[in-house]
Amino acid sequence: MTQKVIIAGFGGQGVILAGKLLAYTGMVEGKNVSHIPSYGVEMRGGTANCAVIISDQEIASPLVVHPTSLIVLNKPSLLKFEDSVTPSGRILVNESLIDREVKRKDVVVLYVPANKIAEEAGNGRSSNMVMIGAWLAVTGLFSQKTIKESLPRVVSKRNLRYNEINERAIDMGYEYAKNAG
Amino acid sequence: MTQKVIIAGFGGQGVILAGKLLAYTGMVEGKNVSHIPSYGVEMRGGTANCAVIISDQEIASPLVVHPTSLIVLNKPSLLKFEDSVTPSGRILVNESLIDREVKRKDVVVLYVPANKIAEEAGNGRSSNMVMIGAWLAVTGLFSQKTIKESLPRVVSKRNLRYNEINERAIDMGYEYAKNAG
Amino acid sequence: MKDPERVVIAKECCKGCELCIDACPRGVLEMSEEINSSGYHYSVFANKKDCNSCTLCAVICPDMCIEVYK
Amino acid sequence: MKDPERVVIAKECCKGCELCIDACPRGVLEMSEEINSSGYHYSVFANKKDCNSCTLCAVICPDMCIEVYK
Amino acid sequence: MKAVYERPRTLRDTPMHYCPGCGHSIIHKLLSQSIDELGIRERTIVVAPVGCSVLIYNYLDCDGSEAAHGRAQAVATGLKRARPECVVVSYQGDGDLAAIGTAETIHAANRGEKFSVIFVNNAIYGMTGGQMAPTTLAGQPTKTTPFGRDPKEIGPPLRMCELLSGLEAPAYIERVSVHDVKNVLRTKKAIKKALKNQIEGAGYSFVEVLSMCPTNWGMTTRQASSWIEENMIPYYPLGVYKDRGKERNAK
Amino acid sequence: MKAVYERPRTLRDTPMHYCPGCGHSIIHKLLSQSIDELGIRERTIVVAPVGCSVLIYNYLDCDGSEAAHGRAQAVATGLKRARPECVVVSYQGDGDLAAIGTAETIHAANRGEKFSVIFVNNAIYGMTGGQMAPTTLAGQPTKTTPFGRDPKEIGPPLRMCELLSGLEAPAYIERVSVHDVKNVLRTKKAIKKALKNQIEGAGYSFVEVLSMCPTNWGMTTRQASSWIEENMIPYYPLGVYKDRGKERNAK
Amino acid sequence: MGEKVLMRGNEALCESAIIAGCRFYFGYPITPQNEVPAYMARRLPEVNGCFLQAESELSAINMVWGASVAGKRVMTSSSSPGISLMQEGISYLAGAELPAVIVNIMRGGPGLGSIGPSQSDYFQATRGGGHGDYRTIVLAPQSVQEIADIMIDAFDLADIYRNPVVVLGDGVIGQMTEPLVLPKPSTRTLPRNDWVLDGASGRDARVVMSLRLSPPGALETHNLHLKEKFCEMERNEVRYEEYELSDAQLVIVAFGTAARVARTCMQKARGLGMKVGLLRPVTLWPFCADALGALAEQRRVKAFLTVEMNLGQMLEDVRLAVLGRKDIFFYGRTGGSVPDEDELFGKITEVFS
Amino acid sequence: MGEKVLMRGNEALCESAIIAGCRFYFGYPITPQNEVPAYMARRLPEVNGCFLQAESELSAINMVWGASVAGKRVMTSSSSPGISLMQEGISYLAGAELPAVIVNIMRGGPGLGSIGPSQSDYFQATRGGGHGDYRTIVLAPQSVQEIADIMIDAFDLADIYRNPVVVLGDGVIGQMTEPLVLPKPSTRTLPRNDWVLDGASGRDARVVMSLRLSPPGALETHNLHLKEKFCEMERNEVRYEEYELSDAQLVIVAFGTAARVARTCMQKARGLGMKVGLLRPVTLWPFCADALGALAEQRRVKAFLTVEMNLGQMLEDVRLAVLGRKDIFFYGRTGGSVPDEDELFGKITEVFS
Ligand SMILES: Cc1ncc(C[n+]2csc(CCOP(=O)(O)OP(=O)(O)O)c2C)c(N)n1
Ligand SMILES: Cc1ncc(C[n+]2csc(CCOP(=O)(O)OP(=O)(O)O)c2C)c(N)n1
Ligand code: SF4
Ligand code: SF4
Ligand code: SF4
Ligand code: SF4
Ligand code: SF4
Ligand code: SF4
Ligand SMILES: [Mg+2]
Ligand SMILES: [Mg+2]
Repeated sequence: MTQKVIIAGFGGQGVILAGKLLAYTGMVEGKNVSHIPSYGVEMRGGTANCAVIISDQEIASPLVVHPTSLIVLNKPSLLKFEDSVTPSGRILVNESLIDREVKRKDVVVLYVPANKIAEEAGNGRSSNMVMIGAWLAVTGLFSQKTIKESLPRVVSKRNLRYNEINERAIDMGYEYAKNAG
Repeated sequence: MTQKVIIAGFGGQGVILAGKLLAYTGMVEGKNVSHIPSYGVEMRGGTANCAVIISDQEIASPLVVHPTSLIVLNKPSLLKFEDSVTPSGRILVNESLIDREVKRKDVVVLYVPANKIAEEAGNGRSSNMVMIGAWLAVTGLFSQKTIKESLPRVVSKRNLRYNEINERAIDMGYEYAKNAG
Repeated sequence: MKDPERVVIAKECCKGCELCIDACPRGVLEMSEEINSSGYHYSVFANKKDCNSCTLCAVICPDMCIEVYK
Repeated sequence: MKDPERVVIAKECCKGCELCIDACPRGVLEMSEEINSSGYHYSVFANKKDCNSCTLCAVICPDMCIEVYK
Repeated sequence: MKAVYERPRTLRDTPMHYCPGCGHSIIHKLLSQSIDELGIRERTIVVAPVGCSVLIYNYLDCDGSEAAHGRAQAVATGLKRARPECVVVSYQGDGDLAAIGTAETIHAANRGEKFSVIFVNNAIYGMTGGQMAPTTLAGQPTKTTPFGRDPKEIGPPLRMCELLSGLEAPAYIERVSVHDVKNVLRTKKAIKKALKNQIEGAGYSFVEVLSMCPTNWGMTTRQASSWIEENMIPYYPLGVYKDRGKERNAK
Repeated sequence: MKAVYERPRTLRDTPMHYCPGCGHSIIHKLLSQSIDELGIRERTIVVAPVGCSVLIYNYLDCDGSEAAHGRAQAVATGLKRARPECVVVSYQGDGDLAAIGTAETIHAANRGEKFSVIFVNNAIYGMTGGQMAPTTLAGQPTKTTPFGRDPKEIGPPLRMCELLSGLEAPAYIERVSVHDVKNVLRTKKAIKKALKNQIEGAGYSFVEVLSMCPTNWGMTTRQASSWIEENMIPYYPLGVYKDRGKERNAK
Repeated sequence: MGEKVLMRGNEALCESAIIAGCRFYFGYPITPQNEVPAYMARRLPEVNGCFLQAESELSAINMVWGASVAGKRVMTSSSSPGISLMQEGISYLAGAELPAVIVNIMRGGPGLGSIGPSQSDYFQATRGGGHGDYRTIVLAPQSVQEIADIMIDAFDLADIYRNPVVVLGDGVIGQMTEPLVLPKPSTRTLPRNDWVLDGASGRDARVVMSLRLSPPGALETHNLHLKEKFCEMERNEVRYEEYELSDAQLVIVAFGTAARVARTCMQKARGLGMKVGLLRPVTLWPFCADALGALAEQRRVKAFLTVEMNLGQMLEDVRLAVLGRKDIFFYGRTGGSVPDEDELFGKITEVFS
Repeated sequence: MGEKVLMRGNEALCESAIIAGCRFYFGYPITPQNEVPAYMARRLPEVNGCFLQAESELSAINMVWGASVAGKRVMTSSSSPGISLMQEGISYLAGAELPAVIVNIMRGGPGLGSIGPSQSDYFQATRGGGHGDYRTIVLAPQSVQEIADIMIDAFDLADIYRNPVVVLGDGVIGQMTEPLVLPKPSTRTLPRNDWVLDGASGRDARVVMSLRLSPPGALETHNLHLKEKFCEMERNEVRYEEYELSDAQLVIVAFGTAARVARTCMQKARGLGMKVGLLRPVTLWPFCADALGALAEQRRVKAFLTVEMNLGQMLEDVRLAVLGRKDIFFYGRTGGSVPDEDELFGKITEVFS
């Protein structure tokens, strides 16, 4: 098993954190993991993304050229990464902010109204967690439980107070995806 | 004909200038010339020296390892360079400041009371010119005339006023050497 | 022909900093409920009739989103 | 045993800067006619009887050539 | 109806990459307006710093030269001496001008180089993500002063206007702010004056602008604006520190 | 008879390479005496500059560290923070401290680093053969200002005491001179005080010493001494620019 | 073995430095290594160390001199342009034989370039970007675990040879998060610090300097002494890793992130029956020239392929090792771009066809 | 041919720069090149130029950027430690494609070292001591005449390739006085300066920079463009001189002052029947690898002897050119010492026996 995930969105959407959550959970589950944030050419106000690998094998290259899963939180990210997804891979689209359909026909697509769900969960900023929940549902890689246990280990102290909302967002994303699927 | 001259003394004794005078005169006379001041390890208060080559042939290495003539104005310089002189080369010693005899037996030595003669010429500081005059006398390489014509071309404007004294010092050094020889 | 607006705000250019809101001495401007395609709530020319085209909102707008007419 | 001098000047160490000459309030010191082995005229404890060991010559001597006794 | 507030000619119609409420954007606009009003766009050269405003030449429609971090005033010196007919503006952040570029700043000022400096003091390293700047306030937390800047350990914030006004050569030194409209208007005047000085050959002109960095201060724009008012201005008093033109006129 | 003036313990019995009448030699002696009198030879570390005094550690019998040109105060910062129990002295020329080392000087001073600086202002680059220093006087000819320093082109001489006393952190700033006996004695006091401050943990102490460079000024020692009196002191007034100890006591 | 933790390369190297006993850090912010000063600013005070943000990289490297001369373990870090500013200081440290660890998390150059990951300071690091005859040991980690382990080694090597040591990571290594087990402190016995400045109490005064003016030839003598040290490093400190070289016909040579991408491609190629191996230099200087030379001698080795995140810098060292005995191919990406698996695989196929 | 004058190397290079149209000089004093700023301070005002003593070498190289960006011919000079301080600036100039001439009159290193003559900045100059993928043309004169001639070339090359050019002389070249004929201004046609900043009047605004952030890959594209320029330089600008190579069995490779000492020894050896020749690189980068490679191919050539005033830096380039085909010997003096005729001659005899 080797999962290569790219999570991408605006600077403030918490994509790096979402990636770190996956990596941490993978580590706890005894997998090999790696996580690389984009920090390269992007400037303030541009897009941010990160590449996560979770694998049973040793990870040689930590760079992700062809993700098995792509999670996109805004439109520029979809445009940028759509073509790179491995055939029969997955694309999870935040349809709250992306008014465009995925063109690729050889991939599995799931549209999630992440911002809307996040607002319902209690904070519009937890759309990243909604997407993580949805991804869990479609891949079944980890349990909701382990990922929620990892959560407090990757968020900053200051943001621990949002823990409950984040957990709810994960659950609601999970449920949405299960029902949609 | 290849003359390799090292002129050495204290910092203030004008050895660099003396070397430049030789080089300039050599150039005017159609020779190939080179001049390298020591500027290396010496510090203030240390010794200064320069290496001059005057030759009919093209000058490959401008560095002088074995001078054909050594002109020393103070004692440390004699100690430093005595051994390097080429066999049957010449050593000209400023005996006003050097109370030591040349040990080498295979070289031609001339002792010149340069400071004393310089005082007589009108300025104790022209001992360098006295030595140049003496060197001219023993090598016969240039005429007193050409060297005196070169003089104003190598001294700084500020020091042009000493021209007459310098010329006199050259003449007196020349005479001294002629008579001594 | 309808009279053009005194204040024209480029919605897509607005970053929602709210400096214009504070700068307007007449409380004309308000923040939108919606977000623009960059994800920002944006400034809206709301209480139009109170505007006297004093330009202060435009003066402070960091992103040159506001043009004022008189 | 002759009384040692009040001022002892290390001739070979002197660089002939003449600062001590100017520093002495009693005109005790003078420059030599001769030069030392470094080629400098050097300071000489000349008018010895006028010296009161005030140390000022030594205080200014850059090269620590002067020792003063009292 | 006629437009009474429009984009200045010199400010390109391009979205800027700055964060919401960033002072740089306002200052770019004021600089552009000043250039327009003085009619010098065609002979202005902006020396761009390393810092958040490293892309200033994407926004200003006039010639621009990069400078290595801290070296903007060395570059401006070479440039102005080579092209005295041009109007040279060195635009720098507080890290750029007051940390790594300290020597270049002091010496350009002391030589009285005949260019204009716009010094954006946002009390932080914006571009690199919020480290301490020489101008970071006492107690202010940053990435490299996580417990707040401790003046006992690393000294108090550096006041550049005060420091430079000890020098003879500078013609004009003023500190302004862009945290509210009133001050934005004053800043505009100061920048314009700095350029005008240069056109008239008056010599080194230095405008320090207190500027918001909401992102790295961890504040909303509004909080940032109040923070300047309540914390920065008391330590960095606004006003003219030096004006040789005034002195000259007074005499 | 008993010796009333002898070589201080810390000053090695070695001939110094300095030119006749060079101020460095006098200052070395005063520093040695101060170290002796305070009994700190065994815990003093002198940071040697690049400049004519680059060999100071040949003359002072205490620990010594080289520093790259201009970086003495950065070295001293690292050293003092690593060895707070030692007495660290940064000994620097005017080229070293006020040109290439400007940033290091301003920032060490502003941080209030707890070491002592001896700043030898001889208005010239001695070691490299007489080029303009930041402190070269207006009109003074040097190798790189052959027609005399022109303040209109390259600014007036930089006054470091004045500049630094604008900063909050420094504990003590004084300017003295070694051009005659009276002033040599005052210089001794100032140097000793700078060291004493450090022992007491008072913070950054800075002593500027006006010093002769007869060789590169093209003067006899006597002329050099008068030149300090008549030309340097009027521009570089002697005296205490800052003394936090005094302030503290006064309060 | 200790507990696995998840850390970013830039933070792991800090924690490891602290384990190695480093208590002094002087540095200046620059992307992509800003996590280093941030981490040190938080952690060093907790261990009674001293973090100081210098006014510039120039000051930082000279503060490093100051703490080093005091006998303390000290480090700095920066990225390419900042490291260029330290070249004078590094040359001074080498000249004065002062230990120090300098971390360069490389970005794209020349000039301001970009902040993308890069390996284009290879020449600067391995040839001495500063003036004069000197070398620095250069360690090139490929993972978060390795950058942590390497820091322990780096401080030891600096002390053993009294020479600056450069840890050369590309931006990916610094920014990447991976699980690691934090290393244990070293147990090596180190040479006595009989040169440290702490006041001439009960001993003769000491001087630490790089200037050698007298007697004449003093600097040459010193340089020859340094040279001997460098030769010793060449004899003792070459480190590299081999992957599937026993039957390789094509030998890839790559370090850092490039080596990891190369390994993925190697595996893929092996899957298709191409006999590809990888030699990964861990020390870039001293370089594993002997190992490469021995491979070049083997009949079965047909060619070498150097992979770098630059325009071909290590390539020169590979050429010097192979000395014309076999073909050498090159695949490089530059300016902040990373090697592309597909492209590199294409290159391998090409070589085999 | 003009009149012969007697000048010091440091002064001849200045006068020649002025003949080449250089009107801007920014620099900072350092031995052994202090005659350069002193000369420029006197002469530039006479030709309406601008001499400015910078507050440091760092400022100097960035002032050079300022005048260069303005389209003026500009130079700086320094010696080894000062050149190390300029590495960031040189990398920036190369990245932004700005012409400039940088003179390095080398002294002994590392660190403060000594002020004796040296060639130990060879690596720094030829490999790019700064960060990133870039090169500078490096010209190495051997005499006062040649340093004067080379300055004319240097300014042209800088303009043609829009790249910094380094003139690398050792302390002897700078300090030596020899007769020379001052060169004539160049008559080459140079590319149009369509990038110069002089105000956006009647044209679009221009920007000169080394930063390339967007689009993604912009820096890589730029670096590949630079690489093409560097390849062009390698094709067109290799300069070297041959001495008695037609029948040589031993080929000495040496530049600058070392080459002159080598020539004396070569003559002496020839006098005794040893077939010695000399190849003297004038450009150190691009390096005359082809010429050396061709010699290595010749059966009669038995060996090479590299002579340098360092511990063996050009030696690497010789090895890269010879690629193991022939033995390579080395004779070097370092730390401010010059090659000794007797020693070198001994070495030659040794090789022949
Ligand atoms: C030599 C060098 N060191 C460090 C950096 C990284 N760097 C870029 S901008 C910057 C400071 C930014 O702060 P400031 O000058 O205050 O500008 P701001 O972003 O706050 O406007 C730093 C440290 C660099 N580019 N070059
Ligand atoms: C980086 C660098 N630049 C330049 C020099 C050359 N240099 C040595 S000392 C010195 C200045 C000397 O002047 P100052 O600091 O005033 O000391 P002084 O000799 O007058 O006492 C210079 C420029 C150097 N050693 N290193
Ligand atoms: S123009 Fe004046 S009144 Fe109108 S919205 Fe703007 S600030 Fe308010
Ligand atoms: S000031 Fe400008 S950017 Fe800010 S909210 Fe108002 S319109 Fe939007
Ligand atoms: S001790 Fe005083 S009185 Fe005696 S010589 Fe010296 S200065 Fe003059
Ligand atoms: S002060 Fe000292 S060096 Fe100067 S003349 Fe007097 S004794 Fe000699
Ligand atoms: S980080 Fe700060 S200075 Fe930079 S763009 Fe954002 S608000 Fe402005
Ligand atoms: S050159 Fe000047 S500073 Fe240097 S030793 Fe001589 S007098 Fe002193
Ligand atoms: Mg800032
Ligand atoms: Mg000085």
